[in-house]
Amino acid sequence: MWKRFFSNIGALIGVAILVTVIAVALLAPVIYPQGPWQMVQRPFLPPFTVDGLPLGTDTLGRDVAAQLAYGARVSLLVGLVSTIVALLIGVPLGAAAGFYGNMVDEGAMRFTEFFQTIPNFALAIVLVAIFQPSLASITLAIAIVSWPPVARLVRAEVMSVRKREFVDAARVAGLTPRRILIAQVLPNTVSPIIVMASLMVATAILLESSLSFLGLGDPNAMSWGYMIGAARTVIRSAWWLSFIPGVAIVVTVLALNLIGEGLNDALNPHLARKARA
Amino acid sequence: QQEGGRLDIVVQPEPPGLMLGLVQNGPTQLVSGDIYEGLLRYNTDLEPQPGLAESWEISEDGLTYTFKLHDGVTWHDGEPFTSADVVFSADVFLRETHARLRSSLAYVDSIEAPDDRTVVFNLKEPFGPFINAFEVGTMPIVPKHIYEGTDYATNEMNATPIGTGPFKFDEWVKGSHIHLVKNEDYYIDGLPHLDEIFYRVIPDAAARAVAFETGEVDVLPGGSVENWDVPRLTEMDGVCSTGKGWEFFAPHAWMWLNNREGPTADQKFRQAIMYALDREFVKDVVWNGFGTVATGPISSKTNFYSDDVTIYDHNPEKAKALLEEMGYDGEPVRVLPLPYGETWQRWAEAVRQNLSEVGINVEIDSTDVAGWNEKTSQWDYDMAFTYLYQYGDPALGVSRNYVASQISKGSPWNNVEGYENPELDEKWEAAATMVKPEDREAAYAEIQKEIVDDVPVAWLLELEFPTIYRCEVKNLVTTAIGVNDGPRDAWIEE
Amino acid sequence: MSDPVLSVEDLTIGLPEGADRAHAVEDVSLALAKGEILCVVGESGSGKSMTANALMGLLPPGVTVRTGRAMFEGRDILSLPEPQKQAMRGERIAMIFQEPMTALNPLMRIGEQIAEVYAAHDRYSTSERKKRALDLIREVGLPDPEKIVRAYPFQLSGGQRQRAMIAMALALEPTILIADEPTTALDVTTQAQILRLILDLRDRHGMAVMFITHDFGVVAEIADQVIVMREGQIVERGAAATVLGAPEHPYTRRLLDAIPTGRLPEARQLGTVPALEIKDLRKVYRTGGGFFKPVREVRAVDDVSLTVARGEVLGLVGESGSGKSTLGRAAVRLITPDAGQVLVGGTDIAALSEEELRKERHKVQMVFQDPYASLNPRQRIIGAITDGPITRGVPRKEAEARARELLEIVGLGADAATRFPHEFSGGQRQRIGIARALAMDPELIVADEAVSALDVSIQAQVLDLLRDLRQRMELSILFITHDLRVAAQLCDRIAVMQKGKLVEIGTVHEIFQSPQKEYTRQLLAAVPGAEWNREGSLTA
Amino acid sequence: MQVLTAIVGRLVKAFLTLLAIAILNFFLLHAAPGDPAVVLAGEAGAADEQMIEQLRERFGLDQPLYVQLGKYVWGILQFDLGYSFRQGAPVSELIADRLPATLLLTMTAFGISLVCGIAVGVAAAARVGKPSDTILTTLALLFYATPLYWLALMAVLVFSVWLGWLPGFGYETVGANYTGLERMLDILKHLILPALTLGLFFMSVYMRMTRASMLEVSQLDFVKTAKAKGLSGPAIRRRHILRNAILPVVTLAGLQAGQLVGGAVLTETVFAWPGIGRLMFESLAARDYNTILGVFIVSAAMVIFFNIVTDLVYRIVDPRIGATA
Ligand SMILES: Nc1ncnc2c1ncn2[C@@H]1O[C@H](COP(=O)(O)OP(=O)(O)OP(=O)(O)O)[C@@H](O)[C@H]1O
Ligand SMILES: Nc1ncnc2c1ncn2[C@@H]1O[C@H](COP(=O)(O)OP(=O)(O)OP(=O)(O)O)[C@@H](O)[C@H]1O
Ligand SMILES: [Mg+2]
Ligand SMILES: [Mg+2]
Repeated sequence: MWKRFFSNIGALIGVAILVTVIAVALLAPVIYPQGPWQMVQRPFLPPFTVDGLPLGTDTLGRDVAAQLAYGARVSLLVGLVSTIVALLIGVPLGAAAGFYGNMVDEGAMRFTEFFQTIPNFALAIVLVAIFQPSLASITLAIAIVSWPPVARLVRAEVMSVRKREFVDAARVAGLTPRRILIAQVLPNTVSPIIVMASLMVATAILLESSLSFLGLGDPNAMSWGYMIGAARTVIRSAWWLSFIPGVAIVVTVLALNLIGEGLNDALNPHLARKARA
Repeated sequence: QQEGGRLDIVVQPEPPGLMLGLVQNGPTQLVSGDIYEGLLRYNTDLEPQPGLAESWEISEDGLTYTFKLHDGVTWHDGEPFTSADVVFSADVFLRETHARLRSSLAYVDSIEAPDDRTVVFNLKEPFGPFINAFEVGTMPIVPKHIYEGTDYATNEMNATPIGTGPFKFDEWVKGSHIHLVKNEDYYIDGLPHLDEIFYRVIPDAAARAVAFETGEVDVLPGGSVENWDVPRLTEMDGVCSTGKGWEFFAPHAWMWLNNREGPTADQKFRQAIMYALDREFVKDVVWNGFGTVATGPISSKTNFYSDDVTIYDHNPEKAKALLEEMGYDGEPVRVLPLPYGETWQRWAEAVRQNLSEVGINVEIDSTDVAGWNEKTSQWDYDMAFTYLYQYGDPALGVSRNYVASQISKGSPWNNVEGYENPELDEKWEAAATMVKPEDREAAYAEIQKEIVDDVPVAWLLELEFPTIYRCEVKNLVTTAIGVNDGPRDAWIEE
Repeated sequence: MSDPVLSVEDLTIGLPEGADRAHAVEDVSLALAKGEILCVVGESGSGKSMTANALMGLLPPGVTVRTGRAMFEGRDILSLPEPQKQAMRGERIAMIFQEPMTALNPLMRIGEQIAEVYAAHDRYSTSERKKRALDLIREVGLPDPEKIVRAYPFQLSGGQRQRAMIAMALALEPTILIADEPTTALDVTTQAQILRLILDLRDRHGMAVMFITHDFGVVAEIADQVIVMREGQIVERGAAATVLGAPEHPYTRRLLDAIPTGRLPEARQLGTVPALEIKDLRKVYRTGGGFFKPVREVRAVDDVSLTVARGEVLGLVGESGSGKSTLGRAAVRLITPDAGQVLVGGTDIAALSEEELRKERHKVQMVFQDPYASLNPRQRIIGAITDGPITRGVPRKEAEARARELLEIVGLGADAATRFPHEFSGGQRQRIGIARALAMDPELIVADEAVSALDVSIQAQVLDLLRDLRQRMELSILFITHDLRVAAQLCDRIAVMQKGKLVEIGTVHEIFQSPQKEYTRQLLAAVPGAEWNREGSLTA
Repeated sequence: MQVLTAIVGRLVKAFLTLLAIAILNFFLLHAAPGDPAVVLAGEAGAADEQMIEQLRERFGLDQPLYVQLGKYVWGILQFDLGYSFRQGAPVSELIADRLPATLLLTMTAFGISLVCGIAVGVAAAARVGKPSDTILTTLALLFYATPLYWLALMAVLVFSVWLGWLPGFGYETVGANYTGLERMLDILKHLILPALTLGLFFMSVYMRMTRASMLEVSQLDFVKTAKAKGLSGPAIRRRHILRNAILPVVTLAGLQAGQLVGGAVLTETVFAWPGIGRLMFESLAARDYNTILGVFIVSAAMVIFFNIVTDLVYRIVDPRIGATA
């Protein structure tokens, strides 16, 4: 599986980009100990004009490169944590629905459908506005709007795995349903979940930046969306201020998508079966 | 002077309603200032000019104000306008709906209409600033024949406002624009010059700038684009700008400092803040050079301003010393920015940076408009940005923020910081009721000198919102409320 | 022999890198004469399908013809440019596939799909095409042609779909018909009908047929010529009678030996202690009932009573959908019956609660049909075998020791314990499944089509193992199969089911030699290549 | 008869869902800090307690929460979305004013993205592995990864500021008083940029889905049957693969309609498009409860409508559904 993953050029590029972004995020406090908010120079310096400020300065004369590095922390953190939270909601719900069926399924699916009926970005806006923007509330809001597809996917996977004969075998062996679900069924659904999770991180990063753009970001956390939102008003005079973080988002999301597709190819049972036959 | 033409003006945000007697927020005043009129208008030196009243007289004792109304004025629906409308508006309608006017009306004993064209206000005691209370946003005259005896808030006519002004309401396409057309029967011959006005709703500041650049709109009233865009736009060919037209409001920005609890309850801490802040930097960078660093509670554009006060320059050392002196233990303070766009956000970030440089731990509290209102009015903040209008006179727009009688939970426009100084309270009260301007001048100078040392709030800037417009548009800003009632006299040069 | 219409010479088909071998087929040569049926037999993966696909020009991506020619109507069809191959397909050479369920486009009416063959080759007007499609449907013996033309595939049974496929293949009266396991997915009765249809059509149209199968019964039924393939090579060829009667190559012999023949084993003495008693069992499935569908009821098991004695192997046979699996699953309580009792050693497990049931579970175990699906791909073998005993309270050490011992018994060796399922072949996996069942010390094993998915040679090994275990452990087995020959090999008694009802039950000899019911007789007659009575196997 | 019960059942379910959404959001909104009366009073530039009390009374905010909820739900049951005190108009009127714009925008974007997405997806699948496929999929990935609002900003910058080809904001030329065809063309001109930016993201989603689905379907057995019949590649793609591959795409597209409606908030903001997304966002800051709830209900209804439509399409295209086997 890993062999196939790493023979995929797209996936390799994705991993390389992501590793770079993660490294920058982790090293941000080392490279820029003064933080992203420090005003260091004249405002509106274009990139590559002043030594030591490769990406120039923003509207208040803060180092854009430092902002970008710290922004990576927030974007990745929000993306990751919200995905984990979404999985924590979606996986158990979908698994229970798919495994126990009947009333449980009915209830869980109605609940999921309900959340899918509310336009998700609008719901995220309301949630963040209500809980007041902070990293925690943004992450939670993103998680709340992004779990339904997880639940649906897990449900479908569990339903198909549940029909496989080894599940019957486990029942005949006298295992309790809960143990069958956890030890036998769920491990067989991880591949599609992993693929979906990698794409969800990407979507979450986009969502965070969109919220931030609308002014619903955490004012104490530097994020890429914040940078674009802040630079939007000067897009005419300093377009690069929104362009640079925009590219950062595009590249990171692209990397995550490439990885997701690579994983999909590597884990896809369809292709795997073909190779086995 | 040329007749005709159309003017496109940005209005932001979209007004909640156009019935000026019910809603007095900025966008409503901008649009409805053309539909409704007050008894008086004010020039940029805040001197009263004829409005619906063609002349007026104040008795020697300052207790009787007599207005002679214009002849031949009609409402937009054709009904004649009379003194009864004025009495109804001031005494009945606005008393119920207009909080700001209500505090001025408290000085009024009675309002009479001896004849169709005369209105007399009788005051209980002299009230110096009363002559400033007849501006259209403060006392809009509303039609008695439409509102008398109805539920004002739900009257159907609110959707199609009827005034006496130079322009008539035509159409409101929600989310897009409001269309006003020339009032052909306007009582001043030759006015207005323009045929129609479109107030354009464009929610995004950058889009507003683009709209101006591409010629979609002709006028950007103060504050409609972010400050960073102002120099770029004004440098374009054929574009003019003016800082005038805000004298009546004289927007004054400061941070509420919670005088009740936390480090901000300590006068030394508050003074330290004043020294820590680099207000010149903010003016130059965040506000792009617009505005003036405030020296105290009264704007230099307002009557009775005095600069004979302690000047707080940017002096981090002094700030640190003061903090040392008070024994500041690093307790974090929260800053609540004003949720009015990027400029204010940047300002809060600059403040956080300034304060952290002198060792104050700052966290920015984030919130939207409703949250900001809630937090300030419920006193749930340490430091909170705001800016308020001065309405031409300290007694109207300044004292309310510093006197103890104005401490009351639930409103973000009174003495929110919780400053209590009984001695000064008396001086404010006395200054308001003096008849002679020279006396008031002296009284206010004394007040300013004293209060600035106390730093009840952290005064920041006298804001300047330049109005940007195409140079073909003439005579647009001639009054103290600028574009709000400017289109009456404006004309376009081909 | 007349001139061959098709002659393949030294065909070698290369597989992409990473496949299990370099060539799918190597140096294959064969000839096909007009009106002749050539059967290609061999185990799974021996290259049968690849040969056929190469002739059609339908090799999957990555798989290429390396060398060789295939002369047909004076041209080498392997090296034709794609447009000409396309023109040839369907018109000169037609093909039908194994899976009738998926080989038709689910969104297109049957008539359209048949008429499409004409459209593809620009024949006839639209209305003419329709008429001809209708004729074809009639010719392949589909009932109610006017209705079938307008039907969608899902409205047809498997056999009907396969007929529709054949109709398509016949549309342009091709010279050659290639049939890649066209009956494997069908039950015996339907299979017999389809084979008869193909023979019939061959006679009427004089097509040459290349028939791919792994079932020697089918070969015996229809073949003129036979080719036996193994790992991409032809190991034996010749006339059907010769190859079946006197095989030369050891592989062919092995294959033929492994075939469960009609020969019946000697009857054994049976005990009378019942291991499993089923009384008046009933299970009704209700499906549908959505907004747009009425509720559909299927009486899968309808008041069936039977007994399996200690040490007995009871075969349960019947065509697809007759309720065999349902009965078997009810016996292990994977299904809760609607009525009736399932007595195992005297306890009615049908009436137990979930909790109580788990304690009794071990008494009845099951061996599942699909050796791939019945093992958790992410669990080591040892875990699969010990899960049950450990849940029952057997200490882990003990359970693992026993598991190793059982792996030895089923002939895998104790070191298989730590491997994952994908590291085993199908037959080996089925042994693991048996070891897993045995680990629970059951009184009865339900084997639901436990050997159906296996190649004949492997099938024989597993059957041997079961026979051996029956002797050694005094196991009772409920052996479910649709393959009567397999049933004849292993079982003591046979129960025949039809549409949920028990039609007939009796000893193997009674059932096979003097079936009482018409349905049983039909079933027996439909088995390809079966000659129960003529072989006189009673005494064998 | 059965179809009728089915439709009635769906409608009842939809109505219950909407009710639940209204109730949930009612509580969410009321849990939020902020008071519409204070906001409204505040915008007047001054307020006193008397005024705020008056406003609260007028808004019904002085009553206990459950009474407010009861009143609201009672209204909903009578298809009454309540009154916006802030805007001084019935919510249904406010929404009706804005809905056409949103519908126009989202439907156009949906149409463009679905049609183009499927077309490009089919084209890419037909050239799988070739450079043109790589280019198309990379482009789609790029659009997928680009934040919507950023794309919108850049589009305005390039096409309306620098090039001056298209209007950068608004719904129509204000005050031009166009009628008939002229007006339609004018609106169309304004529609291009917002619909494209909103559509591009979803187009890339549908394109990727179509491509994957096409490739999956092309593995299915019946495709081999079609080849064996002698059909040409394009004919197989058109008649067999596409028809089967498009179903899951349409279903997913229907499910994703919610995102489309949500995405409109950003597009409407950047392009000053007078739709309900902006109405919601602006009302949110003012805690104009009834308006926000109304927008939520209406947009959820749109999502349900989208779902029902795709469901119907599915039923029409796929004979297996709805038939009794
Ligand atoms: N698409 C493919 N890619 C790579 N190798 C393949 C592919 N299809 C089949 N093979 C390999 O080609 C060889 C021959 O396969 P083929 O399908 O011809 O076998 P078969 O005799 O038809 O078996 P079965 O009875 O299972 O259908 C096998 O080794 C198989 O693994
Ligand atoms: N879960 C289910 N839901 C609805 N109907 C079912 C279900 N399982 C089986 N059936 C139906 O019950 C009948 C009996 O099915 P069963 O699986 O017992 O047959 P079988 O004899 O084992 O057939 P096969 O040889 O094909 O395995 C069939 O008509 C089948 O369609
Ligand atoms: Mg094959
Ligand atoms: Mg079965």
